[in-house]
Amino acid sequence: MTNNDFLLDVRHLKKYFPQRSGLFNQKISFLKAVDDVSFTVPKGRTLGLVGESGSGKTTIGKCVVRFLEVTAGEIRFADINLAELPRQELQRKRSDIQMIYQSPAASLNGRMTIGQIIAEPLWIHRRLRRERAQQRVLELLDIVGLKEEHFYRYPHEFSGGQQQRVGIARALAVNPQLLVLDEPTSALDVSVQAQVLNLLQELQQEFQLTYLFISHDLGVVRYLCDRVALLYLGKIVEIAKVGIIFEQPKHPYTQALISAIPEPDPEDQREQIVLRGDATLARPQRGCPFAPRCQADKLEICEREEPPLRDFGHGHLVACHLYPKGS
Amino acid sequence: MGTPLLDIQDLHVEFRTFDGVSKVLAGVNLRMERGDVLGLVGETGCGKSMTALSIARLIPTPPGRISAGRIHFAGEDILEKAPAEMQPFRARHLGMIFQDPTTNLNPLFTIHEQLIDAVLYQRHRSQRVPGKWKGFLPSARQLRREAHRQALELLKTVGIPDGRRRIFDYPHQFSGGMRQRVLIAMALAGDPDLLIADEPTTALDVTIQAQILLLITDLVKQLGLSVLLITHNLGVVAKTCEKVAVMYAGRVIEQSPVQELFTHPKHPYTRGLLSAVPTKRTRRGELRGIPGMIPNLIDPPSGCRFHPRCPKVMDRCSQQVPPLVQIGPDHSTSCHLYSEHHDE
Amino acid sequence: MADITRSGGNLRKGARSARWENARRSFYRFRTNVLSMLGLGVLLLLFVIAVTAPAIVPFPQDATGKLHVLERLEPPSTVHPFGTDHVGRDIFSRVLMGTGLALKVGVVIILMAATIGVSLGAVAAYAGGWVDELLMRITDIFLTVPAFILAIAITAALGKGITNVMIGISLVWWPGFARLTRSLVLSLREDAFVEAANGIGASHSRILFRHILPNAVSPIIVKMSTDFGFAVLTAAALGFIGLGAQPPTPEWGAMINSGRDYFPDKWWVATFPGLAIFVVVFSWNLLGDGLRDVLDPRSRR
Amino acid sequence: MNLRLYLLRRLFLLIPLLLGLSLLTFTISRVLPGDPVGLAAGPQATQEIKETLRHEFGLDRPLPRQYLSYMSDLFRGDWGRSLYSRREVASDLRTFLPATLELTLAAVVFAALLGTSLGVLSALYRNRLPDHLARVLVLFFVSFPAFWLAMVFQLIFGLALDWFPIGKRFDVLVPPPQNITGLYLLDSLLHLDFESFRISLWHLILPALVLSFGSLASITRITRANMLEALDKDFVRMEKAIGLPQRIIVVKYALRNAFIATLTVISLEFGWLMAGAVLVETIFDWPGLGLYAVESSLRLDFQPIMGITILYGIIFSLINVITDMTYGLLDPRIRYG
Repeated sequence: MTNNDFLLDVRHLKKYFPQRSGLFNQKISFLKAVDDVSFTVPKGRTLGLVGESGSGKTTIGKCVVRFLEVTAGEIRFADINLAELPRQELQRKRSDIQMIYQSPAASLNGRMTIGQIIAEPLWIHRRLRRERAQQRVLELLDIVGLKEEHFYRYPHEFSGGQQQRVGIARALAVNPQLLVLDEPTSALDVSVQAQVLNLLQELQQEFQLTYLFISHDLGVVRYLCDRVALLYLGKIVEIAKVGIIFEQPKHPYTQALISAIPEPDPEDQREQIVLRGDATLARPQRGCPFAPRCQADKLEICEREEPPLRDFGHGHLVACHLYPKGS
Repeated sequence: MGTPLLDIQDLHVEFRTFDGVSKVLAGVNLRMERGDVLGLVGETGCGKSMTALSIARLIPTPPGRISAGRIHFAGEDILEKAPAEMQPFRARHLGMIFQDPTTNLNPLFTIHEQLIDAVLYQRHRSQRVPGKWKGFLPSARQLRREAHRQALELLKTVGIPDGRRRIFDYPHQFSGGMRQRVLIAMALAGDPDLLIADEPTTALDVTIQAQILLLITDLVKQLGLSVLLITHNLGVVAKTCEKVAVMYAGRVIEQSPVQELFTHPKHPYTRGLLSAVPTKRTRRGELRGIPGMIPNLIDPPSGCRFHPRCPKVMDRCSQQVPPLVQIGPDHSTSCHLYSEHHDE
Repeated sequence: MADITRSGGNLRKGARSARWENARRSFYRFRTNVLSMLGLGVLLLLFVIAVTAPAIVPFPQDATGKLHVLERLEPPSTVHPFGTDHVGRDIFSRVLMGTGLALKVGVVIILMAATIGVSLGAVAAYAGGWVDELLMRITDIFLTVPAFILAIAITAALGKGITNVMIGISLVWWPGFARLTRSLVLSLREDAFVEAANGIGASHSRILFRHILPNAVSPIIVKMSTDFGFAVLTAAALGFIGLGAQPPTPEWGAMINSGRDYFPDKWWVATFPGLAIFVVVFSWNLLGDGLRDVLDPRSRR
Repeated sequence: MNLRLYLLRRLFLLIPLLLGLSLLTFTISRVLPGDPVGLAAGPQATQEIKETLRHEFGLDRPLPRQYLSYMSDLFRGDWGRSLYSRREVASDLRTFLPATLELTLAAVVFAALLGTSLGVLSALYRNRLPDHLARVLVLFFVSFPAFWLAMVFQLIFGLALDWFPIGKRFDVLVPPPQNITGLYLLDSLLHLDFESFRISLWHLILPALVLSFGSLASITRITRANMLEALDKDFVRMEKAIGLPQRIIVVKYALRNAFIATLTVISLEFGWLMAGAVLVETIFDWPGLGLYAVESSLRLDFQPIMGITILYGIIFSLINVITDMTYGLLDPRIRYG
């Protein structure tokens, strides 16, 4: 495969947050929120980033859209390294990469009407105004399933699902190729979540959109994603096609996580692996970051060395000492 | 079976807002026997938390008020009680835990301080609890020492084994899962007849959620606890509860054993809800949401409040409120589709 | 590349404005507050008095330098409702003639202080780095000395007079606004909708002026209304010390000071200007309290 | 350990702050127009006399030199002299500071106690009669000019009712308690001299009361708002749900949460009141810094002005440090580092 097959190609991404202390704030240690993460997303496909709090999934999303400056690594988007783009160019490039936010209410400026909110990117990137912008905004409202009469309304008059549709319309306004979706449905009710998920799916098919889908809800990820990357304390522990992750997971963390999904099925008799402790508090100094909570038969090396990501074919990568041989 | 532990009949709760009176609960009927683990399911604004707060009489008044209905708890009518009687009632009979373990513990006090107060005030009448400043009295010291011992025991019960060391820590020194365990310990301190758990795992990670659900299941077995588990997550209900009640827009629309509800849902809303959750059997593009959105409770739809979104709506749905009717052993629903059968 | 598009439609006008609806609610909330309405009413009356004073008072010349030494220190009577002062001037006329000055002083001080403070605070917060550091250290220096002492020193150095009082007080008053604005901008900058504005490619100035500042307006207005009364009191205090308007200008603080020598035997000389200050400040504070209820979500509950 | 480090850093940061402050005051007192020497020498003074004065106080030297020499003197403990009295500023400050401190402290304590109580009361009876009364009451008192209210209080409580003395810190005919701290209340207690304590307390009450009114409104307001916020917190609902009695919830659990914000306001008000003391001292003939500050300013007597502002700056900064330390006592989440 050549690079051009991937719309997004993230290589060795690192994001460290400095923690200062000392008399003049001079001593610096680092919180390694994202530590050497690489992945690719082909055009028109969906990659799910899954993990618990502290896994770094949202940080990755914010790095990809450059809300955060990256510490190291490359974010190649259609052969441009976003990580090094100067602000002026970045702001122009933003028409290609858009983000959908976790809390739809908070992501909309309460002092602007829906019409103004969706028209803003049109003005910024195309200098469209008044009638011409309005025409386009109405198209977009229709695309996301809102009505014309919503044009002059304010965000607080809408339900969460509708607000998220407004967010999607704003993102689509300037024809992006990549959408970074940061927990887009976790603030929504189940019945509304289904509507939004379906909308996202229709939009992807119709407009060949590429999604980076960040979520902690494995059910939703299983439904929507083509490939899934599991993150644990800032590192990818397993990445594979969605079927493999859910049917034949290798990594003990993946296995535990899958078994912990509460299936809406009282007859679901799968054996459940209940992990002890908490990810962020059990961060070890060295060795496999998951070792302190791992319920598999650990090896001596687990506490000593960090396992590398090994390839098991068909793009299935696992970082675990229990699987020493790649293909 | 004798008197049920909890019997809510035709409960109405209203909230005054700028735009008018919001009819948050409009005739809730709910029954729990001793030892039941009942799941109360519904979406935002369906009134499941309001129902829970009504049982404890913790509805903020004003703007809210219980406008009609009865709540019998072990035979006593709670709504008849004077406000002053409610504090000892809550202390003795109820335990509650809420969604966010971070905000439900007071950040400025040690776990010790908060747990000891929970023990003291739940096990003694409040007049008999000496303040901390009376600590020099031998009787008071004895009482506090006893409470300390009980607090440690509670921590062990909820799975914090090194309680002796950690009890003097502050909430922010605990992880989310641990905080929820502490809160459960506080709720259990008075040996309650009923534990009301309002979305106890919603703010937690999946693996931590599994831990807490396991703990609740264990406590049910160990202590014979009755639990009212309020959640929006059908998976959590399937995993934890024996019975389930589904709420929509201020009413219970279906109540049945868990197995029955998931295999033979009757009410169109319950069916819609079940088909809206992606499971391992759901194929791409097959997920069905429920069209429309939850109704405005200031001016709710007439008749059945679900009728504007219902795929099987009939004429009478907008005219009459469907009664809650028995359609099988322990299975009841309020829908005109089934009340017809009943009438014949 | 073709637009993401399906079909289009034309907007039917006539959607009601939600902003107007909000304003209506706020006004309703304000109107139900009886005391605030009272404050507003009194203030409106005071503005009318301020404008019409020269035409309605019995002795307008008493405010511009005319003396009647033979009628000095007369107690309140029908001719002189508030009595006369040590040079025989009608205190009633002078108090009413001073209304405009008091209101003007308060308004000018608050407007100047808010203008300086809000601009510096917004720049500091949004620019960050050394600009922020520098501006905030300067603010700190001003905040380290009690404002009143500094105001006395600055006004004294600039020279006596009402203009210098206004300058002096404004120069010590802005740091409060700078601090407030900075903290507002800093917290708004972290809000998701500001991040979203950055995400659609908005420029710095667009983010600041279109997204951040409009959302910071309410607390700033609340502070302006809260501070107004204090500004009037501070100006009066400088007048009392003798730094303010020079005779014969009817400045209430200075009038109280001149009455001090005859207090308490000839109590009216100092009492009525003091009550006048109280009426202005109290009615404004009542109004400000109501405004805060409407604008500040924290005190709204 | 951590705390000591933090304290060190805070004290270290005071240095640039005070340098900036001295520069600011220097600018105000020398660069701005005004003719201090002309004022000091009097209208009849000859050019020659003025020149002598100028030379004596170093005013004929370039401004940067003047500033540097002032600062180097300051570091050696020499705060300069008054242009008028020729007295040393340092000794004047030592004489006047305790009186002002005592007055301000008393006013702050009173305002804090009353303001916090009224705020809690307001919050508990939100939008009911006690709330409205409390709010109007504090707005009422804060709306009076302090100097005017001082005069009226003298008239009512001093002259008409004869409850309190109307001026000075102590009875004229009795010697004040022996000087230890300069705070009469404290000194008399240290000497176990309860008669002196009573006398000085009696003298203190009226001026402290008048002074405290200025801060009542903001303390009440912030306590009310934060108490409402605290009472609305999830943990309060939890505490209700487990059956804790209302008084324990309010007084023990909610109040500490609300008080953190109140503390910020109290420390700010301390500065405001120290400045407000200027006026109250004038009326009550209270021998504090206030009178000294006003007179020096009016005469453009720059050495005392510099001394006073720097002293105020130091006091105020120390209060800030103390406040921050107190946060740490109240809120375990605050880590100094």
